[in-house]
This record gives sequence, C-alpha cells and structure tokens, in this order.
Amino acid sequence: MDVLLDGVLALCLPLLAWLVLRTESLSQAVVLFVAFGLLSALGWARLEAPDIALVESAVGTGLTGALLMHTLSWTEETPPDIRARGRRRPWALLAVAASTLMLGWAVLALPADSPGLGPLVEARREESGVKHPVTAVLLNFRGYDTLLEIAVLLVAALGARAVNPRSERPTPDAGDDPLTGELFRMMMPALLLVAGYLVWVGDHGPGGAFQAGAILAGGGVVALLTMRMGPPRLSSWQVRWALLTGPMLFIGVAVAPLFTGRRLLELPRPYAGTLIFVVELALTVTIAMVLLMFFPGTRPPRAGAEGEP
Amino acid sequence: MMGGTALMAWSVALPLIGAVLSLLVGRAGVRLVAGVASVATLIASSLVAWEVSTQGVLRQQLGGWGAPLGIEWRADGLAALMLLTIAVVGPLISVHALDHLGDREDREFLPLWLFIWCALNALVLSADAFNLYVTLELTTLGAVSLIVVRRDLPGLDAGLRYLLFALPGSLCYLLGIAFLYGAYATLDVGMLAQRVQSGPVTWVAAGLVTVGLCLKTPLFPLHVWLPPTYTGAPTPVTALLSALISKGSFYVLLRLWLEVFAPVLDAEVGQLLGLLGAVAVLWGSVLALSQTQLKRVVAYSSVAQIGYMFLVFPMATSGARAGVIYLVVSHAAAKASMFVAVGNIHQAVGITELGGVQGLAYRMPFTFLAMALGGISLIGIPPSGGFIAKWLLLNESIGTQQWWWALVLLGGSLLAAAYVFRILRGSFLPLPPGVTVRSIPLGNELAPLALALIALLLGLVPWFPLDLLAVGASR
Amino acid sequence: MNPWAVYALSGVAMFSVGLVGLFSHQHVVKRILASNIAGSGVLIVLVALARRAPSGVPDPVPHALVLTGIVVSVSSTALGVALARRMARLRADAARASEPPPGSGGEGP
Amino acid sequence: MSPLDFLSAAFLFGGGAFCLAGTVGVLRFPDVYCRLHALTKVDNLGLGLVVVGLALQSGSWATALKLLLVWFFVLISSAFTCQLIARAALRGRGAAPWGGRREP
Repeated sequence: MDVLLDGVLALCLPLLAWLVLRTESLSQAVVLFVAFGLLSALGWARLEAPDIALVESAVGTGLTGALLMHTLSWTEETPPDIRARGRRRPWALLAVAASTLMLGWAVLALPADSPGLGPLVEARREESGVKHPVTAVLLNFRGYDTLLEIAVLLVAALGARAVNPRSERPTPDAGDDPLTGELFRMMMPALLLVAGYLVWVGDHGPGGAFQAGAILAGGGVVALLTMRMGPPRLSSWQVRWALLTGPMLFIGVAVAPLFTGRRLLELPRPYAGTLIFVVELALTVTIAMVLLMFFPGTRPPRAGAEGEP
Repeated sequence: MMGGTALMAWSVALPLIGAVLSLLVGRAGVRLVAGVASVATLIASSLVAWEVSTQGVLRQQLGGWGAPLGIEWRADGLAALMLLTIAVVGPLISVHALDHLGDREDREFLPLWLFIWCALNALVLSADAFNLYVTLELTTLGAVSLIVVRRDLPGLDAGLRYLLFALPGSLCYLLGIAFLYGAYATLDVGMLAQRVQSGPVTWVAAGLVTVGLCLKTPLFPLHVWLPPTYTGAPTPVTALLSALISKGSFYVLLRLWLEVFAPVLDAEVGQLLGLLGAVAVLWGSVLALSQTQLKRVVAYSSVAQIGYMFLVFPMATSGARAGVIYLVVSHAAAKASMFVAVGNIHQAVGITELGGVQGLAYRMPFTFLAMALGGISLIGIPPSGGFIAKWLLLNESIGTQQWWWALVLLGGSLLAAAYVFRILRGSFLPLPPGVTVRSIPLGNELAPLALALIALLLGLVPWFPLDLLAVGASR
Repeated sequence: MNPWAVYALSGVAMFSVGLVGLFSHQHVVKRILASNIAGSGVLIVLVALARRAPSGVPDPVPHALVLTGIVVSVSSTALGVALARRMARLRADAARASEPPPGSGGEGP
Repeated sequence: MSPLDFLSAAFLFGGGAFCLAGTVGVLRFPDVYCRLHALTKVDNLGLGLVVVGLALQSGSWATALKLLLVWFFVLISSAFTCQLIARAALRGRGAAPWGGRREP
C-alpha cells in the first residue's frame, strides 16, 4: 500500500514542478509553487524527516511563497515575453535528457543499504549533550556549518535590506477593520507558545531554532501585512541587538574554548546541552528578524497601473 | 593558547567577529571596528603561514569530533599561501573602496567585505565537502550584496545576473557532494581520497562538481555572466570579484580534482578541461582586444587568465600545481591593481572609453605605473610573478610531453601584451585640450601601486612562496 | 520495498526540470522559482539517501545538511526577489520619468 | 476490524467526501466569493472529520489533543486568510460579486 502513495507522490513532484514553470501567468506559477512546496513537505514526512518537513512548510513554502506573491504586486503581472515555454532548442533538450538519465543511472548505482554516518552519530549522541540526533549533528558535531549559515542569513538580510531603503516604509492607513485586529490578537499568543515549545522540544524531538524562528517570522509577516508593524530597520538599535545577540552568543561559545587550549566550537561535555539551548533561543530571535527583514513595507500605488508597458 | 591550530581558528573567527560588531556599532564606529578586525586577521593569517612553513601541515578537528562525524581543517602550503594573498590583497582593495564608494555605502561595504573575508578563509582551510558548499554560498551572497551596494540599475542587473548563474553552480556542486556522500558515507576530503573508486557514481559526481564550479569560476563556455557583471558592478567590487572571490571556487575545484578525482578518472577528462582553458585564453584575449570600454577589456582579460589556470588539470604534477597557484596569486595582485587603477581613472576623468585614457600618464603617474606593472605580470614578462608561474607551467608542459599547452601559454602571452599595450598606448600621448582631470587623493593612487608591487615582488622573491607551496604537496 | 530510490529519482527529475527552467526563461521571478525547484530536487535526493539505513532509523547527517541547504536557498531566493523588486521599481520610475518609450525593455536580465 | 476502526473509517471517508466536494466547488463556482465559501467552509469540515477519524485511531489522548489543536489552528488561519482575500478582491481589484443570473 505504501508503495502506491510513495510512487504517486514521487511522480507528482516533478510533474508539478514542470507545471509551475509552464504556466504563463506569474501569480498562478507562484500559487502552484506553494502547492509544490507543500507536496515536497509531504515527501519529507514520508521520508521520516519531520524537522525538514516543518522547516520546508514554514520557510520554504510559507515565507518564500508569501515573499514571491508580495513581489509580484511590484513587478509587472504578465511577463513581457509570453513564451512561457521558453526558448525551444532541440539539442539542449536532448543533452538535458541524456544527463538526467545519467543522474538516474548514478542514483541506481548507489549502494542500496549503506547506513551512512547514522550508527556513528548514534554511538556518540550522549556526548553531544542533546538527545535528538539531528540537533546533535546540527549544533554540536557540525556546529561550524550552522555558524557559517547564520553568517549567510545575516549577509542576505544585509543585502536585501540595503536594496529596500527608507522610501518604502508603509504608511498604515486608518481603514483596517477590527476583524483582522481581533484574529491577530488571538493568534499571536498561540504563535509565541508554539515557537517557544519548538525551541524547547528541539532538545529531544524534531524542532529547533529554524522551525521556531520561521513560525515567529510568520506571525511577524501577518503583523506586517495588516500594517500593525513596520518592517524592521537596521538603523534602530533594538532591531540590531535582536538581530545580532544570537550570532554574538554563538561566536562567543565557539571561540571560548580557544582560550583554554581546546579547539574551536568544542563545547564542554557537562553543560553542552544548556549551552546549545541558550544559543538556539537567541538564534530563534535572529532567524525571525532576518526572515522579517526580507519583507519590504507594503507596496506603493501599483507601479505599472497607468497602462504603461 | 596561541598554537598553530588556534591561529587557524582566529583567522576565521576574527573577520566574523569584526563583521558582526561593525554591524552592531552602526554608522559611528564601522571604520574603526573594521580596521582593527582587518589588522588582527592579517596578523593571524601571516602567523598561520609562518607556522605552516616551519611546522608543516596543520590539522584541527572542529568541536573535538573525528573526521567522518565532525568537520576538519587542513592547512597545507597551498592554503597558507592563499590565506596570505587574501589577507594582503583584500584590505588594499577595501582601502581604495572606502574613498571610491559614497559614505553611506561604506557602512554596507565593510561588514560585507569582512563576511566575505571570513568565508574565504574558512573555504581555504576547510577539508569538508559540505562545509565548502556553505562557504561558497556565503561568498556568493556576500558578492551579490556587494555588487548592488550602489543601488543603481546596472549594479542591480549585474548582481541579479551573477546570482542567477551562481545558484545553479552551487546546486550542481551540492548534488555532486550528495552522490559522493551516498556512495562513500563521508564528507571529509581526505577520507574521500582514500575511499573513492572508479564507477558510475564517481564519474557523475566528478562531472557535477566540475560543471558547478566551472559555472562559478567561470570557465569558458559558462563564462557569459562575467563581462556584464564585472562592468555593471562598482569597480572596487569588481576588483574583489576578479582577484579573490572567483579564485575561491577554482581553489575548491583544484583541491577536489587533484586530491580526490584525478587518480580515479582517466586522463582524457583532464585534457578536456585543458582544452576548454586553452579556448578560454584565446577567446578572452581576442575579445579583450576588440573592446572599447576600459573595464570590459580588463574583464575579458580575466576570462583569459582563468583559462590559463585550467591548464593544470591535463598535467597534474606538483610542478604544475605550484605553477598554477603562483599564477592564481600573482593574477590576484595584478588584476586587482588594474581594476583599482581603472577605478581611479573613472573617478578622475569620468570617462570609461579606452580613448579617454589619452594623456593621463603625466597627471596620474602612480595609477599608470601600477597599470603597467600589473600588465607586465599578466603578460608574464620576466621580473613579475606571472613570469614565474608561466615558466613553471612551460616546464611542466615540456616535461610531460604535452607541448601544445606551451603554445597556448606563449600565444596567450602575446595577445595579453597586445591588449595591455593598447590600454597604455593612449596614456603617453599629449593631453587633449578641454579634458579636466580631477585630482584624486594620494592614498587612492598608492593602493594600485602597492598591489602591482606585490605582483612584482612575487617575481623577484619567489623562493619563500615556492617553499611554502611545497609543504604538504601530495605528489 | 524501501522507497528511497523512488524519491531519489524524482529528486533528480526535479533538479533537471529546475535547471531547464532556469536557463530557458527570461522573467526573473520564473528563474527564481526554477532555482528553488532545482534546490528542492537536490535536497530530496539527500534525504532519500538518509532513508536507506536498513535499521529503519534514518541517518541524521543528511537531515542536518538539508536544513542548512533550505536556509541557504531561502536566503538566496529572498536576496534575488529583493533585487528583482528594486529593479522593477527603478524601471517603472525610469519609464514614468522619461515619456514612456513604446515597448520599453523586457523584464529579465 | 473493531467497531472503533469502523467508526474512524466512516469519519475518514466522510472527511474525504467533503474535501472532494470543496475542491469541486472551488473549480465550479463562478466568482471569488463563492469559491472562498467552498474553500473555507467545506474543506475545514472535511479536515475536522479526518482529524476526528485519526484521533480515534491514535490510541493516546495526547496525540488526539494535538490533532484537534491542528484543526483549531487551521480554522483560525483559514478564517483569517479568507477575510483578507475577500477584502483584497473587493477593494483591491473591485471584483463584483456574481449577480445570480444563470448563463443561458
């Protein structure tokens, strides 16, 4: 029975992907892309990767979809070149088909049951200070990757922020109705609770800073869209401190062992767990702030509305 | 506390701390914090180079975990020399950038440059395949954010074009790594080198990694994004792109190819890469000759110089490796000095056409001296680093009976001489009337000269870098 | 039957669809969508590899790699979108400033 | 198949049927507002039935409670989005509600 579900899902994903790129209308393409993201989140769940299903649906689909839809209201609606099918070059398609077959052949040539590094992680999980293996790998065994990845987030936030200067602050018009206010007020406490739970559960179950940060950012985006909050600006010190406490704490924890002759990122065994939890808590705020910074203010009066091409 | 391995950690942590703190202090202390962090990182990098030259290859297991589980650093001579290059060439370019960009832009330029510096140092030291992916992505996003720092239309177009070509490159590389992990259950480059055997998975993984990194370096057929991006970006950012950032992906390809893939794949694939490099040399040089914009000439010469670097793959001997690394280092210094000089010319005269250079040699002597010395190193005329590099490559191509690469080297040098002379020819003619030359600060003129002198120094004092390169050379 | 091979093949197919889409479309948002799809394809291959363990407990290392991969791809997508948005505004302002030339330049790079 | 399984299977089938009805509604209805009705009301009820069916099978009260929590959050967010979409359609694009005439 499972084979049918997996087979259908594995078949639908590339087809939906092809459909996303085939549709001519952009908003339809973005909506299909969100559907594709949710379907791939289902795929992660089927592959027993709950952490990734959480992050994919919250960040990869939710926020990216919202960001793309938000951008569409700025860029022209219909793409100037209507050839949605793109340039048709037969030899290019032949080359791509051949290389896809080669990739497929390589996949089938992979050893079918090598457990990878699973048993090794299992053996040394107790030393990492956390019980959930993915968090152990993410923040202790390969914590250096996560440190650089936080730098990637900061750079992207800086780049996106620098490109949307002051002129796009939203002017909260008075006319928003009470319903969204009420719903928003009801939803926010639940959201904070879920985010807090996710960070805490990251210690022994699927969860962690990325998932919690994504959910906080989701709440923030709703606040942004209903004009309750302007986009975070790098010039206000609160935003800077909220953004940078996480990275500074993480760098501090990474560099401290160097002073006592140990190696970079070597967390002391007894309180590695608490250190990881504190760093994850601070990183949650950082990730939420970065994901919020990707959103500009509400868009100005429609750019191409007056019939200009 | 200050052992060799700890210094490696500091050479990566210091620019990261500098970047985060300069973001935190905001407008007031950005230059101070960035300056202190730069000096500290320069010291750390040079100490690491010194430790490597005296004690040999340094290793560090991050977080105290062993190779397959954790991430390992490995600093051999090649890594140490690259650390030094980044630590010397980078700050010189950023000093020039501070005056070239407006005051508001330097608040974004400095933190981004420190992030890129941290990423390059991390990339050079890392011996873990996935960690190389993360450092490549950090460098790419930092470069894109730098390209658009001026927020003008050409800059945005250049940044978007670079991003949309670099992304598929990283994805191809990541899929190649996924296959390697799938087959050999390790991400550590050293362990991969021991475990890898010839087979469909290895061929496909090698192909993906090579295509991905050739897209980012970029090598000839995949280089279409380079000229528009280099001309659209602000000049100091182009200097950083051509001198350091494009070297990052080449360094990863070199390390993976020479240590992991070369013994397993047959020689024909190396010949193919060499052939593409040769075509890149000819294509880049011919196009550089036909350009009218000053910046495009230097951009196409980058395409040609990258072509030279790919000549190492057909003759995978330690001599060729030393030669190509020497070319990378001297090209970094020479190309940076030329782009910075072009920035000075643009600032002084405001014209970007080749003709606009007429008669400027007398008014901007240091800039044109730097342009000339940089050109000498690009061509490979004796006293410069470029000459040593091409000499080593010539030796290897004769030594391994592959004489055709020698032809490519000589032909390319001839063409390089042509387009460098074409730039300098106009500058010695008398100044045309009516051209007002704004005087640019002395600091701005000395930056390209310092870079050009480094390229020259590499030619005059080659034994220290060459001995450093010999440390940890595999064959 | 362990379904990892099916997902890995579908991941490879998505990677190819994404790359074809990236290089054959002009509009910026379409190309960003294509690069996201190619990214998801690579990540599904990685997680499918993790699922091969016979003991049933999936290998956590690729899961951590994919978490990092998703965050990196979201960051690059957000940066690309911000650039596209800014270019659209600048082009609209330029088009509005000069009297709109007939059929002003296309959107893509 | 114990009676509990029968009951949960019935709930699951009911939920599936409602979801199908909701999707057909979204495809068939003439304008935005009718489609929003189909989407938010019918699909949520379908989801409710599915959640109850799963809760019966889940065996532990904690999972059952979590499933109900999922349903509760979907109810809130779908009400929220439906309101936003309707407002955007009415004010933004000025989509007039369907006049009720049956096409010839």
